[in-house]
Amino acid sequence: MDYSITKFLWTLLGLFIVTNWGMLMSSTMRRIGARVSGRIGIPWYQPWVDLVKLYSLRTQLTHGTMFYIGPVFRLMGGVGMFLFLPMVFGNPIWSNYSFSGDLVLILYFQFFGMLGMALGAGEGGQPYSAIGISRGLSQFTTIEVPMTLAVISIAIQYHTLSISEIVAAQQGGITTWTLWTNPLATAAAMLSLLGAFGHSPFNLVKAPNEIPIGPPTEFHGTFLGVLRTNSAILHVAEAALFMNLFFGGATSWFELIIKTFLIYFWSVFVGTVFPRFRIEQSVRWFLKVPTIIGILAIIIFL
Amino acid sequence: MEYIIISTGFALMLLGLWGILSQKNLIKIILGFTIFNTGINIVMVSIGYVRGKAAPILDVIKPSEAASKIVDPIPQALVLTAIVIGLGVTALMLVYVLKLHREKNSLDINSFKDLKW
Amino acid sequence: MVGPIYIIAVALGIAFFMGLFGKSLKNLSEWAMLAGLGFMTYVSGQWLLEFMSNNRAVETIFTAGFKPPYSINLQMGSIEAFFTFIINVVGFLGAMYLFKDLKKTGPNAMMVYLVFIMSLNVVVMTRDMFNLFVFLEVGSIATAGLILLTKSGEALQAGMKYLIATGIISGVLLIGIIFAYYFSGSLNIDDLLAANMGASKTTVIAVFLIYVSIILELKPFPANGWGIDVYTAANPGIGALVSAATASAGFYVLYKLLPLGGAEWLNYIAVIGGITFVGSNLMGTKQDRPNRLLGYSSIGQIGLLMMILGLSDILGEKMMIIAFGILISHYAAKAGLFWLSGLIQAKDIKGWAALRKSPFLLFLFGTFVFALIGFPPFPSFFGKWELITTLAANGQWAWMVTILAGSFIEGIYLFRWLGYAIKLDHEDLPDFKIEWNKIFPIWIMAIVLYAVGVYVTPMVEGGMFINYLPLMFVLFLFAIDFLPVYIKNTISIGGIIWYMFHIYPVLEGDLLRLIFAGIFLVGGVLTLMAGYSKKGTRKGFYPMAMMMFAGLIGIIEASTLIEFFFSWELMTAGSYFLIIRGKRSMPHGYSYMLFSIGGAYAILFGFALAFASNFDTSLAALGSINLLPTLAYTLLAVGFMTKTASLGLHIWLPGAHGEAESDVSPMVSAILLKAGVFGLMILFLYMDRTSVGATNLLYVLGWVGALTTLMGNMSAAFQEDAKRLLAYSSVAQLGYILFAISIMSQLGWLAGFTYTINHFMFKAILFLVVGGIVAKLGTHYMYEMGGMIKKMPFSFIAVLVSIIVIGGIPPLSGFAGKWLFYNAVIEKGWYFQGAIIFFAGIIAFLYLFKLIHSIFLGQLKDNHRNIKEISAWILVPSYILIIGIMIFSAFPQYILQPIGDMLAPYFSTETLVWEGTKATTSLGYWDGTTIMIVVATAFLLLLAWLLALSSKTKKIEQFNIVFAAERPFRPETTHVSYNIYAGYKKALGFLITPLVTAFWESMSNLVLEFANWLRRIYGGSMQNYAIHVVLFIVVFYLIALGGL
Amino acid sequence: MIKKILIIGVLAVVGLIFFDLFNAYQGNESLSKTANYYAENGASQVGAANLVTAIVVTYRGLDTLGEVTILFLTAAIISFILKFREEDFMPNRSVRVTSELLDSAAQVIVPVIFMVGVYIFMNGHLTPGGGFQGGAVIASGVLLMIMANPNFGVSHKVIAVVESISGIAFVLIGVLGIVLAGGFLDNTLLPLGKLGDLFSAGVIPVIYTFVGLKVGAELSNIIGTISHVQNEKN
Amino acid sequence: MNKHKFEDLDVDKFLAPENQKRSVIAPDGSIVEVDPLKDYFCQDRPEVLKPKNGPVEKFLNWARAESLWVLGFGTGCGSIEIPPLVTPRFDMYRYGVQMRPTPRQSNVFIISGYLSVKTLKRAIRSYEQMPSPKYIIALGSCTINGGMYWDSYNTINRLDHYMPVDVYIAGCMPRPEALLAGFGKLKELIKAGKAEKANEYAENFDWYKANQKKIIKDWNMPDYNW
Repeated sequence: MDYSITKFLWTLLGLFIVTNWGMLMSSTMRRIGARVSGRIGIPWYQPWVDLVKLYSLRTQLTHGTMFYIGPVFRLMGGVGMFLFLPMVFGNPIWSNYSFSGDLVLILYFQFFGMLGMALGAGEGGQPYSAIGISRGLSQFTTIEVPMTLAVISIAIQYHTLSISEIVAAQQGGITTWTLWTNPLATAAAMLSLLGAFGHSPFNLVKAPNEIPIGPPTEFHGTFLGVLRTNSAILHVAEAALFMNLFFGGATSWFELIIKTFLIYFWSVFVGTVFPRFRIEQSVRWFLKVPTIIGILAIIIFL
Repeated sequence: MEYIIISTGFALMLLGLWGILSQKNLIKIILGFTIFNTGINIVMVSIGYVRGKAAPILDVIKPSEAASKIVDPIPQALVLTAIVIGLGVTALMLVYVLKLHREKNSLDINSFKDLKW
Repeated sequence: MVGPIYIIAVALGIAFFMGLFGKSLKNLSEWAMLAGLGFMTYVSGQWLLEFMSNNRAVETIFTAGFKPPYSINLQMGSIEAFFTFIINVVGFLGAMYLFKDLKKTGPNAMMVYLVFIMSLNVVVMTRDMFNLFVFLEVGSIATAGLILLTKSGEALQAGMKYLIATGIISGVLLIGIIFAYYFSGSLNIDDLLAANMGASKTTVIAVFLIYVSIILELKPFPANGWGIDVYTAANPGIGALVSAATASAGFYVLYKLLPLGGAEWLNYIAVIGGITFVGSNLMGTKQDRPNRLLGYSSIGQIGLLMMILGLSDILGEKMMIIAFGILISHYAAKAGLFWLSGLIQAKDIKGWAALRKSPFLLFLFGTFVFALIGFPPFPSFFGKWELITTLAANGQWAWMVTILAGSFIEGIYLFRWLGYAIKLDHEDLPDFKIEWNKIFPIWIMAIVLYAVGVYVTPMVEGGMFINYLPLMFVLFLFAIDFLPVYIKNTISIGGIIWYMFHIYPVLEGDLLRLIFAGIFLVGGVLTLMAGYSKKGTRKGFYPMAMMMFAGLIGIIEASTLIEFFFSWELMTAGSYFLIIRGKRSMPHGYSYMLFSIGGAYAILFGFALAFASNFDTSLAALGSINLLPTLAYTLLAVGFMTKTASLGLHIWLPGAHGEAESDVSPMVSAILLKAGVFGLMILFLYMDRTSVGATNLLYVLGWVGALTTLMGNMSAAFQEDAKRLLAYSSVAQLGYILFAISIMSQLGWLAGFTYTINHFMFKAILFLVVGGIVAKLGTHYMYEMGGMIKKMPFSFIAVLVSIIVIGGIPPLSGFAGKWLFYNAVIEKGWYFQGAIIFFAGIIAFLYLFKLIHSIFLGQLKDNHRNIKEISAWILVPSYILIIGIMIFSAFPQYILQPIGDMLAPYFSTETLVWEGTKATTSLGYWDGTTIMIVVATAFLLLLAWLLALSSKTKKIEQFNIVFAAERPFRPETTHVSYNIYAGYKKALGFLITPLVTAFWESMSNLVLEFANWLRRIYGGSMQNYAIHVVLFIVVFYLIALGGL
Repeated sequence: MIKKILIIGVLAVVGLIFFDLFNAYQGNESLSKTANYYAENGASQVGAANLVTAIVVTYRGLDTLGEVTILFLTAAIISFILKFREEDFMPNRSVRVTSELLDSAAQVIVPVIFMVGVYIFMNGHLTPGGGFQGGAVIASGVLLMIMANPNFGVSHKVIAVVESISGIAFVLIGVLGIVLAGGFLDNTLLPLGKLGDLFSAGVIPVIYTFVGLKVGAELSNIIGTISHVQNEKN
Repeated sequence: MNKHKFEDLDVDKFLAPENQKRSVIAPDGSIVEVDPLKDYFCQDRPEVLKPKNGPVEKFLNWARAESLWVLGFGTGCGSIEIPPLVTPRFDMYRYGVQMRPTPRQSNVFIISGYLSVKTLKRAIRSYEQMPSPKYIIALGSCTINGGMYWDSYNTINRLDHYMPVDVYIAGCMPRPEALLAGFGKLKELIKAGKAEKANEYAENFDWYKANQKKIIKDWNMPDYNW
């Protein structure tokens, strides 16, 4: 239990790296997506420019306290997930504050951000936000089913819920990754990941032209900037979680960057190929294929 | 002898019951009761009969030999009471019928079905 | 000592004397009658006292100067003294009650009345068979006359029916008597009993005839149409006599003649009694006329008593106390109810809503109903307890089921009736006069019930431990019910706090009980504090609330089975009255009561099995059940689960909690439900969990818990009513707890405790605050609220904290439960149940968002623009609880570590290890304090960052939103709340098809339709009733003697 | 029709019960234990030549009291039942015309009937008969009077007094039995006398006299009350 | 610019029913008077938001120019020319231009062609809801002088009487290439710090408002839409 300043500063550095890598990753992905449709796409530095612009807008409107604090909650969700997640295996500096909780903590810390988003958007009184949140929550409940099954499966497999120990168990070559030792759990979780990243076909939550961008409709300027920062952190953190659970973790930042990129790419890849689901379709879908795979992942251990 | 009497009693009881259970006219039902009660009384009396003995009145019979000469007085005493009770019940029933008749102007037992369920 | 014979002499003397009064002295006759009845009461009472105080021999009264069997003799023993006394008391009170009716009809009616009571006395006392017959006839004829005190066509018809039926019955009895005489040579009952006529094939016919006619006099189902009509049509005062006095006398006659035929006849009597008890009560379920309903109930109770007599060889010496308890309850309650009915004179039980005009009469009505069902502290409670336990001790399962089923059916209509009286919306309540001569007897009967209840308590095994102290407090609150709220509230809170200090030393060292006592008592104080926000006197609230708390604390304190059950029932009664205080809560209170009674009977059955296993009355007996242990565990679990509202037994809860008053909802939801949890915990701790039955049961309960949670959370997500949403949330939370403790490991139980404590705190907050808002806004529907964050910021924070806890979001204490859950589930290997639980846990976010969004966020409505924050008296307890949550969240080890240590001995392995603030299991680790610090620090830094970046923000109004280049129209149409999860419903709504409700509805329809079909036998034709009587004889004959 | 068959079936089984009883009945060769006691001791203990009377009035005196009570009850009930709408029909009575023959015969026979009645209850302890029988005979005289003269009103007042006094006397005698002799309704209150005499058998003749009066009065009362409504206009 | 006198119109006559004053009954029985236009909308006027000084503002302006978020609101027939911009042939993303669905997140408003009076109202509302700094590109001749609709009873002729325009793109219709050129021009203006039309709008708010109200006869909204 290290509460020292140095630990704090190292963590801040880690956060900085993760944020920037998250932004770079997102612009890269968009460039890749543009290439697929024959375009050039945004410049690689576009996310930073957007962020500077958003933080520098002159008008800041607020609907109330929760509208203000909501984005902070949201950002806390991403930052918290980073804080409680060991990023680079074998290096206590980059394990952040993961000593205070295990996998369960990470799973439940996601809700912190969701709650903030929901409250902030709700305070805005914008009907589209509420609709978007209701969709998001609906979809999220079922996304978590295969994820939970996969987590249970891994916990049975490694008999631990500690992420560090799970990573440790996967050391020793590519064949010891959960991907190979427990392919069903990996499959269930990776399908669930599609929903978690919210790319097509599971992006009805933000359906830009039906309910203008969904929950963050009212958010602008600094608030939107905070949300964008968060999504950069969150994407990396989430990909890092999957990396730790299924893909042998990372022993260096480089490995982390490669692996998180590929994991993120998986969702972008699916997103470019498939059209959008309606909410009840996605709810049903998650309870069918991924859930059955997840159940099988447990049954093999019974 | 006593078998015939007791059978008569039972037969009357059955007859009375038949009247009670099947007749539609209230007066006839009361008659059924009277017959039923008569049957009971006959059965009771015949129960007390001892073959070849006399009535339990000690005018001719000496008290000392009474035990071997008389029939059983107890059923007779009981019948006396039973008759009176029967009388009381019959009288009450008749008055009831009187009132019932005044209520609906009918003696048909099936016209008094106001209370049910 | 005045000889019992003077009862006859004085009664007849006065009756005959009345003829002499003539017109001038006519007014004297009613006083003469009362004097006569008073004298009779005095004589029998004096004998009763004599027998109670001195252990003296039975007094025999000889007539005509000869000894039996040659002359008629009477007997006055303790039992006769008791029966004559109760007959004379109800006779005296009944005369008071009927004073005006009798006076109007004249001295003749009074003579009849006097002779009627006298005849019942003789019926009880006589030891001569024929004399019994004569005085039964006197009674019958007198009844036929008294029926006509009501001058109506219906009464005439009923009387005629009565005459016809009794005519046949008396004929049969007469034949039986004469043949009994023929076979035995004597008319003396003692001789007849000694003659052993049942033994011989030829003589048994006399026994049969006597039994069948005495049984028929007791109006067995279904040959009792004539009797019911009498109850229906006669003056309720007469109904009271027939029900209380005649039935008691008839019961005693049957008791007297019980040895006549020998043991094998007992079975027939028991079966007939059982059929009557169940059948008659079943008929009652479809009945609307109060008097007729009472008739059915009376006959049912007599059936129960008959059954007890029939089971006397099984019950042994316990029979006395059982029969006494049930008889006296029936006697007093039925007399009281009939008298009440006479006061109100409603043709329909809905008309009893008029009773509301007089709270005292309503109180009496409630007393009688609860006494009939067998709630404590009434004698029938002890009677039923002894009955069931003794039957269990003898393995009489079928009888136990019959008794409990019949009692349950009785509860169905009695509580419906009570509900109508208390809550029914009735257009024009009929007016009724309150006459003191009519009220006084009713009061006496109610006092009798309470007094006898307390009196018999120590006679029951284990009963002497029952603590009446809290009940005295309830009584005291009744006495001061007229005072304003704040005084009573202060007294109540003071009482609870005093009890805390009183009970702490008792429970010290027993952490399990201490935790629940804390929840009950601290919760009580906090929820009562909200009561300061109410105005007026709030009549009836405090006694009932205190009764509930008395019951709750009694459960904690209980060391014996009967104490536990006593308190359990007390709590049920108190909470019932609390729940039905809500405006529209009656139907839900009714179903709450039915489920509670059903559950209580299941518990009773289970306790009886526990007791019977090794005749141990202490709670520890649950640990060594060897009679049908699986059934016992199941029944107990089901019984407790009616309170925790698990799947299948939950349908009462949403309505009951949703419609209750704003400060009652937290009481019943946050506190009361924990009683069921406590019961389950006690059961699980004691029971032999290694047995196959228990293992299977736990497995099933695990699934039930998981599915309850899923169903509860999903139903909550689709609710539009704020309080119902919370109620469904309670169902789900209790499902978690059930699941957790079914795991039966240290981790599972820790999770269960965490959930218990958390649910107590957050549900109290939510129900207090949301209840306050609902009351303030005047609507239950969330879509009619909105934007309250600006008006009620403190409420918002309270709700926000609560939903963070419910959601299990770190860093608050809800996460502790989730973490323990994961560990426990994986350790146990209940993966799929666990997955369902976690799935359900995420569904919780749906309703949590809906709750906080719909009420506090979104659009403020026109009519709520001037709303102010809810009362501080609601916020203060809420914030105290929030402090509690914060402490629990930041320092979980101080609470969970001791609990873990306490649980360790019960479970083989200690799986949770604490190092300072960090908890470790074989699977994972968790450090609540660190998480709290990290999250708080990071959050504050981020907030500071945002504040630094956007220092100049402009506050805008609620319609300043982007709206596709338009503007919003009205707040109502802009607030998104109604059916917000439409898509989800489309996909998964089928999961909450109300199958359970449909099941219970079809069950109740089945019962009602069956009753409706069955009651067609009561077609109203007097001749058919006569046929029924004969048919009954015939069937009984064929079964008993015909070899059928 | 089905109902008739059902009734016949039911009665057939009732017949079966009776057949059982019939089978159980073997006739008597000797007196039962109790009857034997009465036969042996009745004369000496009670002093009544009519053993049935002895049983009815002394050994089973309480039954008789009950019996009297039943008649009393019936009379009381009938009078209050029929009284309660008296005003409805009293003014409209239409009187039936009686026959000359009946009227004349009644005047002759009624005193005789009354005398026979009195004789029967006075001698109840000696010959067949007794208070009930005598009372019934007296009532039949009253019935005759009513039939002969429809306007003959039975005086309720007189009847009530007779009824009450005789009833009270019965009870008082019973109570005196407790005070002075062995128990309620003890016969030996008065000397037993010589078997077969008119003034013998202790209080039996006294009781039977009161019973006779009472029964006569009560039955007359019933008849009289019913006759009130007899001619009621429909 | 000459300021037109604001004619006080009888506003209430045009108010939609839902915007008229009403009184409702509160749960406690008291009566609540609601004036929707006053109670539900912020009444404040726009303020002039001064740019920061020196290189900071220069850097920020560069960022703003490189990150142009266009409001997805096609006001007239010219909006048919916008969708091609996201196709591979034109690909506006490479210039940092992106579409946003909500005015709160947009900086650039393309008035694409003629503007009917009815749409003008919506256009003003959307423009006012955009956070400052914000820019207007007027597309096509109709926005300059009415174009072929110059004598229509229902279209406006000169857009800059009603909203401040940064860049005009002439033509009927201008091709997407012209639009890209317009974006280029706008970028230049922003980088040069000359695209401060939002402040100009705030400064001359009364004038703009009077113009707007003159042509929109049924003015039934607050003066400034936050």
